Amino acid sequence: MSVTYLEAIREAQFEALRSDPNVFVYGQDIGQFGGAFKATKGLAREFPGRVLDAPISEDAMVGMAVGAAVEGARPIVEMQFADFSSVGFNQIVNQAATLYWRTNTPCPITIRLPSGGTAGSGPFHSQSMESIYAHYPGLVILTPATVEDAYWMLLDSVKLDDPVIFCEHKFLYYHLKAESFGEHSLPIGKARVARPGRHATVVTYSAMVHEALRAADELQMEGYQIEVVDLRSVKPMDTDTILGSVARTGRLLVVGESFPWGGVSAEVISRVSTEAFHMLDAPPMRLNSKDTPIPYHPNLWKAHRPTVGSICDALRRLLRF
Amino acid sequence: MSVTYLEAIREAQFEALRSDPNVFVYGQDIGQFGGAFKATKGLAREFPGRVLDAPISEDAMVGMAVGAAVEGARPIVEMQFADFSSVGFNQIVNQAATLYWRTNTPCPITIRLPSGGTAGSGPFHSQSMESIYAHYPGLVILTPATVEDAYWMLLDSVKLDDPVIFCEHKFLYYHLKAESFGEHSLPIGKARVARPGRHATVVTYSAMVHEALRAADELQMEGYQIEVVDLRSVKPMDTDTILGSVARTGRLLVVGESFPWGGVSAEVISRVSTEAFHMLDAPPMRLNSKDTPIPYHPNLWKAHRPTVGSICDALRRLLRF
Amino acid sequence: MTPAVPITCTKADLTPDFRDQYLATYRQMQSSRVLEEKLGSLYRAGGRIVGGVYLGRGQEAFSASVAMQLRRGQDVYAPLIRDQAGRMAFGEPITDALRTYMGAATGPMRGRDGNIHRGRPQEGEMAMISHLGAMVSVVAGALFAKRLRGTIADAVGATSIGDGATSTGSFHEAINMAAVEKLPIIISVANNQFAYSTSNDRQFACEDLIYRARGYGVAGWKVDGTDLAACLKVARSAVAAARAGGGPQLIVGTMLRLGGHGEHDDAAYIPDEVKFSKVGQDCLLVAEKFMIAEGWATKAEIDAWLKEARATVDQAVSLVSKEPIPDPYRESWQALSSSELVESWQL
Amino acid sequence: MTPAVPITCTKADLTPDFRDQYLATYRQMQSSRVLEEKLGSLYRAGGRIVGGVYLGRGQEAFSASVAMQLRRGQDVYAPLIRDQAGRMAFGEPITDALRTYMGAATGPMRGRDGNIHRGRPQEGEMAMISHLGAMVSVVAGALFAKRLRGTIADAVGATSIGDGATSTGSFHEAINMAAVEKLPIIISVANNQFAYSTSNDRQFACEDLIYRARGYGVAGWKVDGTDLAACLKVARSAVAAARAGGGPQLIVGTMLRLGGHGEHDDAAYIPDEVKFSKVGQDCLLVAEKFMIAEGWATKAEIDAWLKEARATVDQAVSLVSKEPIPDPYRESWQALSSSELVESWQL
Ligand SMILES: Cc1ncc(C[n+]2csc(CCOP(=O)(O)OP(=O)(O)O)c2C)c(N)n1
Ligand SMILES: Cc1ncc(C[n+]2csc(CCOP(=O)(O)OP(=O)(O)O)c2C)c(N)n1
Ligand SMILES: [Mg+2]
Ligand SMILES: [Mg+2]
Repeated sequence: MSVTYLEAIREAQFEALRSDPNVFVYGQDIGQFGGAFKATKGLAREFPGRVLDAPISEDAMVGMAVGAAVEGARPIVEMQFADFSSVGFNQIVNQAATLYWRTNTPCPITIRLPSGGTAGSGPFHSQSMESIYAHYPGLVILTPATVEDAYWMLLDSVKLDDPVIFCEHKFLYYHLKAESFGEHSLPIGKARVARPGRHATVVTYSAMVHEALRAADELQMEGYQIEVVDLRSVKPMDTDTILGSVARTGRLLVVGESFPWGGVSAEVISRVSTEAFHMLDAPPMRLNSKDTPIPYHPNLWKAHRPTVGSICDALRRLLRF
Repeated sequence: MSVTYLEAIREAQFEALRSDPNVFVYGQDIGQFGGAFKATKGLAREFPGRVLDAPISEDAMVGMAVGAAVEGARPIVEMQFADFSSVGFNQIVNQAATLYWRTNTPCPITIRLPSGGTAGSGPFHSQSMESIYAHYPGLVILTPATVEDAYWMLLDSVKLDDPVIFCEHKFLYYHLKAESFGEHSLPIGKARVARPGRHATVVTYSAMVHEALRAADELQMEGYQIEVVDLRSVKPMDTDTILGSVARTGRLLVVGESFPWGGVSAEVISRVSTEAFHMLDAPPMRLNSKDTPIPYHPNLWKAHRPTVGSICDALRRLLRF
Repeated sequence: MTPAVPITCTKADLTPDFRDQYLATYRQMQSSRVLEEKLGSLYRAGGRIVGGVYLGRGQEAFSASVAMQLRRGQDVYAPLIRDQAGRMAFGEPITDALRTYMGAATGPMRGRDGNIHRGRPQEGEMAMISHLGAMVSVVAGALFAKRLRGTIADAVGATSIGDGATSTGSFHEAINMAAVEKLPIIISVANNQFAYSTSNDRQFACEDLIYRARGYGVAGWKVDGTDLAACLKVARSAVAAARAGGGPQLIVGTMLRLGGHGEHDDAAYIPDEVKFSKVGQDCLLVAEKFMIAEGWATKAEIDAWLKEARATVDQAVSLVSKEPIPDPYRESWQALSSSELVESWQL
Repeated sequence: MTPAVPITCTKADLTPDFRDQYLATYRQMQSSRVLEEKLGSLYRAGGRIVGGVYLGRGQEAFSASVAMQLRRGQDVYAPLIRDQAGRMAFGEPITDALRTYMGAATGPMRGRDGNIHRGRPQEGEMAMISHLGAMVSVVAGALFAKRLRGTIADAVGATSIGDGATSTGSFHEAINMAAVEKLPIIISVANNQFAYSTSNDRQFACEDLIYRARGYGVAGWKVDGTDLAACLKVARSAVAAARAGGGPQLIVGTMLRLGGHGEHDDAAYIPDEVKFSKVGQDCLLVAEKFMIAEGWATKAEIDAWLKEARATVDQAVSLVSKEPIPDPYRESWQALSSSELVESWQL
């Protein structure tokens, strides 16, 4: 038996609904239909009145969740695609994110963003928005890369008294499998050394963790041991674990799937450069998507985002330095 | 006689309207009333039917501008405050920013964002959103710091065949004065060495340029010559000028008024660390606002943003290294 | 079809119970006016008020009428920019307003946010964000949660919005969603003819905003917002309908704000014809005339209430004036309630 | 008040001119159906289509009727997800659809965007973004610019939107703005009863979306979207009204999409009662019956047109199949039209 990343997300919601009557799920087509990706399949039947179809109103969906949270509920909002959260952007960054700071009222909402690229999805069904939300104070931004993290981090999100932007990667939904959900190990906010190594560190997150691991496999054949750090949470960011890894390897490549200007990779490099400059034996490097919208055709899409190949190339340059 | 930063913005719009019949200005209360800050004072009378009051509909305002641009117009959209552009966010990053790339159709629109903090304005009338918009491909993000730049860069924006997010700083509106608008010197995309120096470089933009210059004055009395680079345009970012300055000084502090996670300062540090690592004689540093919403009370506000004092402190640490 | 004729009071409406509420509401309106006049003069004097001042003069009857129907501790209220009178009617202490305007560390916003953005969400009073339209869905969500958690009983939620803010997508999405969920929400549209300087004709093209009600499938009530009796009648009916399961209630009231958008604004853009028309009447004067005509109060009584209100406000001002302002060194500078997730290193 | 009874055709409407347009429209509908069936089968066969396929089966009459009134080169059109028939009626070549669906480098989107997101803005056909509701203001803006620049003459703009997308704030802001500006825009709401799996009762609470018209102060037209004659009559009147300066026109048509949201979806959520009700009729079959009954065409003629349409589509498919797909090494990877501002170093 095995479970997928998508099943982890479904099961975590099941468990959250089961264990806390204050939890409800709100999103387009998530009721009887089970959601565009089936992440809520069967939940509406099992929890009548608590898994509800929303109108196509992302702004109101988020505002509604905030109001419900004030009244003691713990809503989970599903955006049909991360890209459409742009319409709920204002309620996320100005309503949800400021509530606690302004009024001392906790805002325990979880917004699920089906994120990232898949072949043939194009500019509006492929975006990674973690860097946008992480810029604002008051939000927790999670980017699970494994089945286990998808499960436990979603459960943790619902329990957290702060707004969580839960960036689940669509590319991992069906492909990524595990034997079980495993144990609840790392708390929110901690990064994980996904693979130990000593010649260079790749800091990455979400689907790119798997590309980086494969790149590390490939570099191993060339005699290099690459350490891969899975951020898990891009805000807060576990600087200690990153610095610990760079201290071991002296070399840093940051890989992200989102747009290249600013964002997670710039933040990681800034932290390392400002805090651990002297640990670096070579200039740090970063690899992101190209600076255009995300292309539709698979040929272009593969060239737009980092891949095993481009990560290997970058690592070779980094190691050669 | 002298002109203010705000007058520069008004005059640039006057000149744009005068010289090109395809230019129009659209925004809340900008007609007869002349705008919340009076940046369009008198223009409605001088250009009948071309300076129009918009309903409180930021999403439609931007969408409207894009459609008009497709038809050959060159709209200027005024957001009443940068903060309210969050409601037009989707049309900016997904409609305007992708139009050219998707369809080969240029999108010459200018969106004016009255940006940045002023005492007593609080969390929703003080934001700096340049880092948010710069993350997306397809937008040009300008952050004028001087009266001259406010004038010439706004004129350049309107002439540019791409969408420009024009971040004008409210703090400079009335305070900042110059003898005249000067000459049109630097093109869009070029940074400016606002003050030459040799012990350390401060890279900054917008209102913080003036804080940095004052900090440089103060450090001068301590025997240090601080170079101040005014980015002018945060996207594209003039990496060459930044690297040139760091090559001279070997030390880098980046100062920005916006939130600390990611954004302009992280982008500058990433570029310098990855491209000019060996030019750095000390770890680079950055200074931004604190990671909370922007406070209302002046006491808190002054502690939230970088100031001459905190820039001087940071520089002293940087120089001591 | 929802009538575009405003609902008015007849003699039959003027029961003793109605009269008692009328008088109580009037006193809230009067207190609100007194407080706002004080805020205005503190602003003009300079030095004590932080930032701008946004007043609800002229909108007291419309604002307070709905809030008078609410039960603090059960109902939800999300006042907007012109709702000082409604806030008072809902039980917001004068000190909350003063502390927020003066940026006192003791106030509900602790100097972090100001003026009209105050509230106590955990006590059912939402603290508005500036982005217009954004609070409607928040109220809907609170009501939804009450229903989900079985704590709704006959609770309602109320919020208001200006003529200008009806143009926001946020307003549209929220009222539509509330209608789908059939939530007991009262949305009061205060059509004061202007959004900042922008008049209705640049804001919408329908003959009357009340026609929006049918488009959303919600009940609509049109009222003269300068007429306290009519406002009270409508508010009582609309709130009762919501409590009884009638779903969202859209009330559209017409009036003028008797002042600028904020105290920095002289409202020169409001033409005299409008100022001196019926829509520009002062609801307090209308109410005073009415009370006297009905024999519900004498001029002397009204004056005595005014004196009392002034004394209360003066006392509160002198209290708050002595209170501490925020100390940046004691600020926690933490935007998350989960302290363990606040990054300890310098962000 | 706008009537909730749909507008229908009477004998008097069936002028020779009307008949000619009816036949021409039918042929566009038929071609659209043929193309979409081909797209569906290419999708199921796998390998040639990139990404998903989103079809307008069942909505051809409603879609094409409006687009038939438009003049390419003058008017503006922003088709949405179910507007294959309208696109054809507006003059979009079959190859634009195929090249976009197959991601060909030769198509208008050059493999950068796909399926229904295609368009040629500079020729008056907007290329939709996915975010529902977002195109309405774009059309309004194009019309505004035409008026500003003096190139409007009697040009109009048309766009469509689903029942689901009426819930977006973007739609609301745009229609309201267009009404304020009194722009000649035709907004067709295709109420196909579902938004993906979500039925009308979870989307809005009004009896009929047509009641929204009055709330915006625009003209409203209700029509049975499966009845080509009625659709044409309404489209002709509404477009004429817009051309004549009547401002925005809101047309609400009812129908069902005869298939899934996309070809990946079996639409099992649509109950049989709905499928086999009047709203679920196939507008092509309704039109065929009508043409034959009116003696406007024979079965044999219709079959001949079908054959012709199939041949055209097959030819286009075999043409496009041989065309190059995009080459990432030849891509310019530049999101700005101002090349001098594209950062040359590796971003
Ligand atoms: C989304 C958004 N855009 C712009 C503003 C700036 N703004 C604040 S109040 C106001 C006018 C509001 O008018 P109205 O809704 O009629 O309320 P009134 O002030 O007349 O009571 C505007 C444009 C805002 N707060 N939010
Ligand atoms: C703002 C936004 N939210 C969500 C979606 C995802 N989505 C795409 S189509 C669709 C359903 C649209 O329904 P409707 O408007 O009725 O059009 P129909 O598909 O029935 O023609 C949804 C929810 C989107 N495209 N945009
Ligand atoms: Mg108003
Ligand atoms: Mg639909």
